Amino acid sequence: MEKPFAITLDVGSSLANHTGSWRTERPVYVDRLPPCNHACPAGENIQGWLYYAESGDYLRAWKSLVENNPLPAIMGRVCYHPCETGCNRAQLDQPVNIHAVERFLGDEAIRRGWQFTPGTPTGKRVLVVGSGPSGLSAAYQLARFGHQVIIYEAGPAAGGMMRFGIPKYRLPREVLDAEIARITDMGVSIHLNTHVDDLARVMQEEKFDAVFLAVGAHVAKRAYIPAGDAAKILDALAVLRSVEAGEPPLLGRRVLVYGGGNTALDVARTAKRLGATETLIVYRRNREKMPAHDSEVQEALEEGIQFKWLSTIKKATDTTFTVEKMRLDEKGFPQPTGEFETIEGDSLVLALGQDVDLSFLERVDGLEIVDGVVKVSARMMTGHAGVFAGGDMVPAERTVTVAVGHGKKAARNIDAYLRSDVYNGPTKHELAAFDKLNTWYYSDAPLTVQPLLDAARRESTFDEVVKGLDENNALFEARRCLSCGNCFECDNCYGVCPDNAVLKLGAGKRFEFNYDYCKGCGMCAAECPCGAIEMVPETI
Amino acid sequence: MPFEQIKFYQTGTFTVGNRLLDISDRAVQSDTKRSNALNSGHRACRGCGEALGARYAVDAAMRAANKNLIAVNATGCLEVFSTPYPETSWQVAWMHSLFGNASAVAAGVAAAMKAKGRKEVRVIAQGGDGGTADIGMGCLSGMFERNDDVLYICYDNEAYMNTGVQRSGTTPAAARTATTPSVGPEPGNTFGQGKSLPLIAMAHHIPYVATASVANLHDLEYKVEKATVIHGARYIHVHVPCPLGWGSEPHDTIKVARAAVESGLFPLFEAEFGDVTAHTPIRRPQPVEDYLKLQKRFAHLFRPVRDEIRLAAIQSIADRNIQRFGLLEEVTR
Amino acid sequence: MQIRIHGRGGQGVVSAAEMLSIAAFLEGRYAQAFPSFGSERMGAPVMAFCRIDDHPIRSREPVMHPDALIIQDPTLLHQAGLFDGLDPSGFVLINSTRGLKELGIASALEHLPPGHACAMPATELAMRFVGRPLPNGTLLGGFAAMTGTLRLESVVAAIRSKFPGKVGESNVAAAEAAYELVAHRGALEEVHV
Amino acid sequence: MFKQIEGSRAVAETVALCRPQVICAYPITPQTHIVEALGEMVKSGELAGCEFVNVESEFGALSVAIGASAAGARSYTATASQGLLFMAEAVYNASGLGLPIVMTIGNRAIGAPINIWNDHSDSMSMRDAGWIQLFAETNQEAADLHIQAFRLAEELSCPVMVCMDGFILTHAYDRIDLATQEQVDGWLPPYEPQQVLDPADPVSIGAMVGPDAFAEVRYLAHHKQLRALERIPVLSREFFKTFGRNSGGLLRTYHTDGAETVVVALGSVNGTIQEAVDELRADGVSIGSISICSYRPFPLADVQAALADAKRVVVLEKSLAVGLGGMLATDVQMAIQSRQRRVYTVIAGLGGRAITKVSLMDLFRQARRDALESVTFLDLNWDAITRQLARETAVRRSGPIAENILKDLGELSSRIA
Repeated sequence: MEKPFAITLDVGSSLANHTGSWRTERPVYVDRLPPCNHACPAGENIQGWLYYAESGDYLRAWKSLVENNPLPAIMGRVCYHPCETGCNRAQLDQPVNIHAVERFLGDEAIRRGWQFTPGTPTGKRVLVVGSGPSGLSAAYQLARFGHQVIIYEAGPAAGGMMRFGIPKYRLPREVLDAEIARITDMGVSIHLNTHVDDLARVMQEEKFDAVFLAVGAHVAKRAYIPAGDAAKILDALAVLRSVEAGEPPLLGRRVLVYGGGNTALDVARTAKRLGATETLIVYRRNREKMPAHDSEVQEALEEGIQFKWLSTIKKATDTTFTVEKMRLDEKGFPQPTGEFETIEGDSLVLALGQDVDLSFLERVDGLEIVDGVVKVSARMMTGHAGVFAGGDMVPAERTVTVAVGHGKKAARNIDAYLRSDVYNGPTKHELAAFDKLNTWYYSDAPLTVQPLLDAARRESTFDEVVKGLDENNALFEARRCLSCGNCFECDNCYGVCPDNAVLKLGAGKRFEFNYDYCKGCGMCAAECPCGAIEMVPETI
Repeated sequence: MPFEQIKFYQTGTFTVGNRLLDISDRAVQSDTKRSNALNSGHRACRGCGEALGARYAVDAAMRAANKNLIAVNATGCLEVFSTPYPETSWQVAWMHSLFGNASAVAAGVAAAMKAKGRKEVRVIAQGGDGGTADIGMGCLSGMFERNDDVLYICYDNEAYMNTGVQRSGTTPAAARTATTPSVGPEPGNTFGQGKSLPLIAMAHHIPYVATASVANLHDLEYKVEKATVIHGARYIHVHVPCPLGWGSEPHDTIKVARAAVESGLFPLFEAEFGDVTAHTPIRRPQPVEDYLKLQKRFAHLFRPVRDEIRLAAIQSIADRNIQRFGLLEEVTR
Repeated sequence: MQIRIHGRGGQGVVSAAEMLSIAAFLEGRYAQAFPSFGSERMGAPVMAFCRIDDHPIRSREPVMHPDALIIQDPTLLHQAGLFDGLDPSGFVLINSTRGLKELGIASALEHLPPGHACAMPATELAMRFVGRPLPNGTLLGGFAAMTGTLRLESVVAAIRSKFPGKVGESNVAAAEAAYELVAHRGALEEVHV
Repeated sequence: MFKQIEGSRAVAETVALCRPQVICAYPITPQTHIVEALGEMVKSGELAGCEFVNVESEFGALSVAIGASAAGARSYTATASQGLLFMAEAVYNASGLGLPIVMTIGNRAIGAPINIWNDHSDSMSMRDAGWIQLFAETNQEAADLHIQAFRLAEELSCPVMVCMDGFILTHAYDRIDLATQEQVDGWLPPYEPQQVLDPADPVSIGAMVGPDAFAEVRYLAHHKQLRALERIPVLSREFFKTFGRNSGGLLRTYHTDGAETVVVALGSVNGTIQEAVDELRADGVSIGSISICSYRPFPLADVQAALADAKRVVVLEKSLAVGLGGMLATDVQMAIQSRQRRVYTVIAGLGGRAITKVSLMDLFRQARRDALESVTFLDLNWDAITRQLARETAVRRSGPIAENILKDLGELSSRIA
């Protein structure tokens, strides 16, 4: 029967009314740079691998992670995770426990024996000097490009500072060995106890197309302390190295450590484990000014390490040390006060930082040294074409993570250099700051604290202090990620549009706006939890 | 929570959808197969809360009724912007009769379905606060009292918006409307006790009464789906901000609705046979000022001078709701 | 034949008219019964009408010129217009325990043919048979006896159709008793129980 | 099958035979007996497959019927007087949406002063609402018209009001020939809606229509009633074939051929008019009458034809167009505007005032002498009016009119007319 005129209408007819013409602003999907990625010295795409980890796809998460860093199990342990300092979630409850998830993925990879695959051979030969984090990172990246990589390592074992600077209880050696092995399994060859005394000659004789220098900084800085002959004064690196070599030095019951860096803490905690009953760290400034990472200070305190702030050591005898009190001036520099006191101690370990041994570079022309470190360009290349450098031997913060970042960056530039090309990284997106987020949609989920080894066992053994996460809480941690600045397909825009003007393209394909009907109310942008939609004015 | 709380699934927990959830557990609105009962091309204002509420509610009802749904609409914005000849935005069997009789018309539809033995068909009636709380009150009360098999959904934007923002029975205290201008010694709406439709509905001891808000989709969908399959008279009162009438930013519609819920001014609860059986806890408590400041209709409470007395009075209304419905108490089930 | 019944609300005046029409219908005649549509307050003066004819009845006016009056309540006797339009050869049946002479309405009745006026204690009979002061059914029995326009069986059937069951039967009994009384009344045209 | 029953009961039983699926009830005198009876039949199961909804108001009653009808159910309700006014908004809506609802009106006056008795003011107030309005002359016709109403309504998708005089018909016991279920089932097909709310085939009913199409929608409503003018006589004839009774149709004439004076009226008063006509004709007066059954649509052509021989027309109306006179008279004027004929409007029977044969005959005699005012009020108590008017000119606050007049007249209820 014919429907009544006008009062009865067929469904769907309103599609003829294109309300998009009302619009003065249009929503557009954007990608913003998450603060974790922004803060990572190794340039990891943290949010990227967390995305896979959230769904329990650890292999893909790991593969994504090692794009930028071949040492997740190590990094998850020794990195001081600036990513977590930058994490927006910190402003909501606590930052995502990124390093713990990274460590979980690294350990998972070792457990399951996941491997790297080298690139198709290019026929180019690259020399890497030093098998520390930056050397290994560079070697790995270069191997992925298909270049043949040879590492010359002066020491008896690969790993550099990771092995000789960082104690076992922070980085178990089986973990270190496993991740180095995975790199050598790619075809990277490491020549141990191979000291490069004349780089120019080696390059010429062994026909390397490029070199990456990553010898690190191993020469302990010294301070002049008038001391009697019997006074026992050692340097931190020597102590740690001999412990690693299995010949721990005799430090006595009362050990003083002089310095405020991470090495000072490492050596102090090592001394404790070697049987010292009293370990005292003497530092010329206060705790706030201490360069060592807070978590380490915290753990040290738990282990009974004592601190003497605002103090410098002036004089040493065999059992006593004279200390002068300091005060900080308005600029925060320590100034002598003239007040002295005497502390009893059996030995003093100096942890005042390290210098780079640059002797082997003397005959490399064009290479420039400034303040005891090698000057490099933005592309990590030294003044000598084809010679690149990174890690502790170039001007930068000296951490494993920075080193890994250098290695990656250098490798990409070396690869470009070998193709007589120039490497240009992707342009960075605008930072996804906290104010770009709509955090109501994130449920409350406080961070999971990693279990710690109980203090008693810490004093006697070198067992790993910080334990890992099991799968459940690793998954939980991964899911605490806010996905700042990048669509994670939560369907909010799709759901909150009063005009059904958002098209859902299907899993992984994100969304599109249907500008025929979008009135530009901006609700999608306002309600996007992660700030991945921007309203831009229409040109009228 | 009154609705089956999704266990911790990262950012998706309170968002519309969640890639980590099984499709069947996802929100109706996240489903590409949702009905879009109120489709594109309607003439609602930018950021219309009622359009959003209707989309949410009717799509949820459509899923619960397995698409066997008939919707009756009272006169008002929703009806006018959705069905101006020659175009309709509805993709559901839909009918509009008059301003005050949606509940009665729906009761008639339900009676017809019963007489024809069409048990599978579910009937909803929808209207604004004017058509529900004021002119439609008689028919609504009759429908409740007879326990007709109808789900009535009121989209409350707290004034007669279609006619140009005049005061309705649900206009909140102190709010400015065209008929309660912000002038004189008592600017805005008179400071009365207001008219709580949900409580009036509960007084009929009908099987189900609930409040919902466009600010909490999961809660709203849960309630509508639950109500759709219950037999007898049911009532759901949905809070829907109106950018035009409230003087809020179109993009803030959900933000405003959320502030109403989180401040306690619009409590989310369920009642069965006259007794409150559940409430949706406040997640991120906010003072009422956060809500009021987003809306020009309350501007006179802040300018030229802060009206401390009224602000305190409004806060006390919220506090009373919080205490009355235990809105800060987590739900353990 | 046109009948007008006077009584008070609650005395079954309207039912009486309806039963008359049913009785006539049962005798194959055309009949029409309707009330005076007064608001149905207890105790208020009420009228009901009945027309009986051998042809279809078209008129819808109230009965202006009754051929018979049934007065269910003697307290109405002196009300203005009670006897208006009564046919000179019409009938008057009054519910009263007193004799016609004692009712003081001789002037209204003197023109009527002999035997066309009768007073009977319908309420008393009703009390006896029905147990309630509802004289209508009883009066119909008397009416049938007095006028002969309807057969007692028809009236009885009408009462039964209007009031099925016990109430009907008791009314039937009362009507039959009334019929007997009126049929065998003395020359005084009064009925004493 | 013949029965001696009350008009309301006859209507109720006939409506039941039409197998309604939804019945809405709200009490108002004098329609109440109809829905009471139907309610009983639904409860007892005698009327199966039907929902009986006790609503909270007349507005609700028709609204429920609107929903039910739109959902494809045969729907029925009944009301009167104030009730019809209270549902007025829905009355227009039902016709605007083209929903074939059938509604009985137990015609009754409209207050104030409140008055429960019969006249036509209620139906007249809704004459332009787009409903078909059929007036019953007898209870037999009242019953029969409902069967025709359902069929007409559903054929045209247009609601129908069956108007029967309150009390005079609704409360009168008459000899009624009731149809049988077989007859009705054979004559009235099941409801086949023009539009229906069906989830399987969704449509939007009740769109907002602007200036661009509203006039067309209204014209189509008018056109629908013009089609009804053709269908009503046809259905009446078909009805006769099946049921053997003459009921309905547009109008019925009584001795109009060659009659100089012709009386036109609606509803039950026609019976008394015919009685008067007979007596006058016996006295040699040339008079006849027309009973109009279909007031909306108004049968202009048929009225004109029926009045072809008339020299004068007396339109007897049970309603008053205050400030004008008669509504029916205006329509009759329109029917015969081409010819110069006197049309007298007589307002009678307002608020239950009895219309007696005596008054009518006197009235018609005056008409024959053309001694009538163009608007005449039958049996008006001029003394009471003059006294009240005098009071009003004397005192500003002369008190409520109705009470004053009652004082003048004394207690009325025991009076006959």
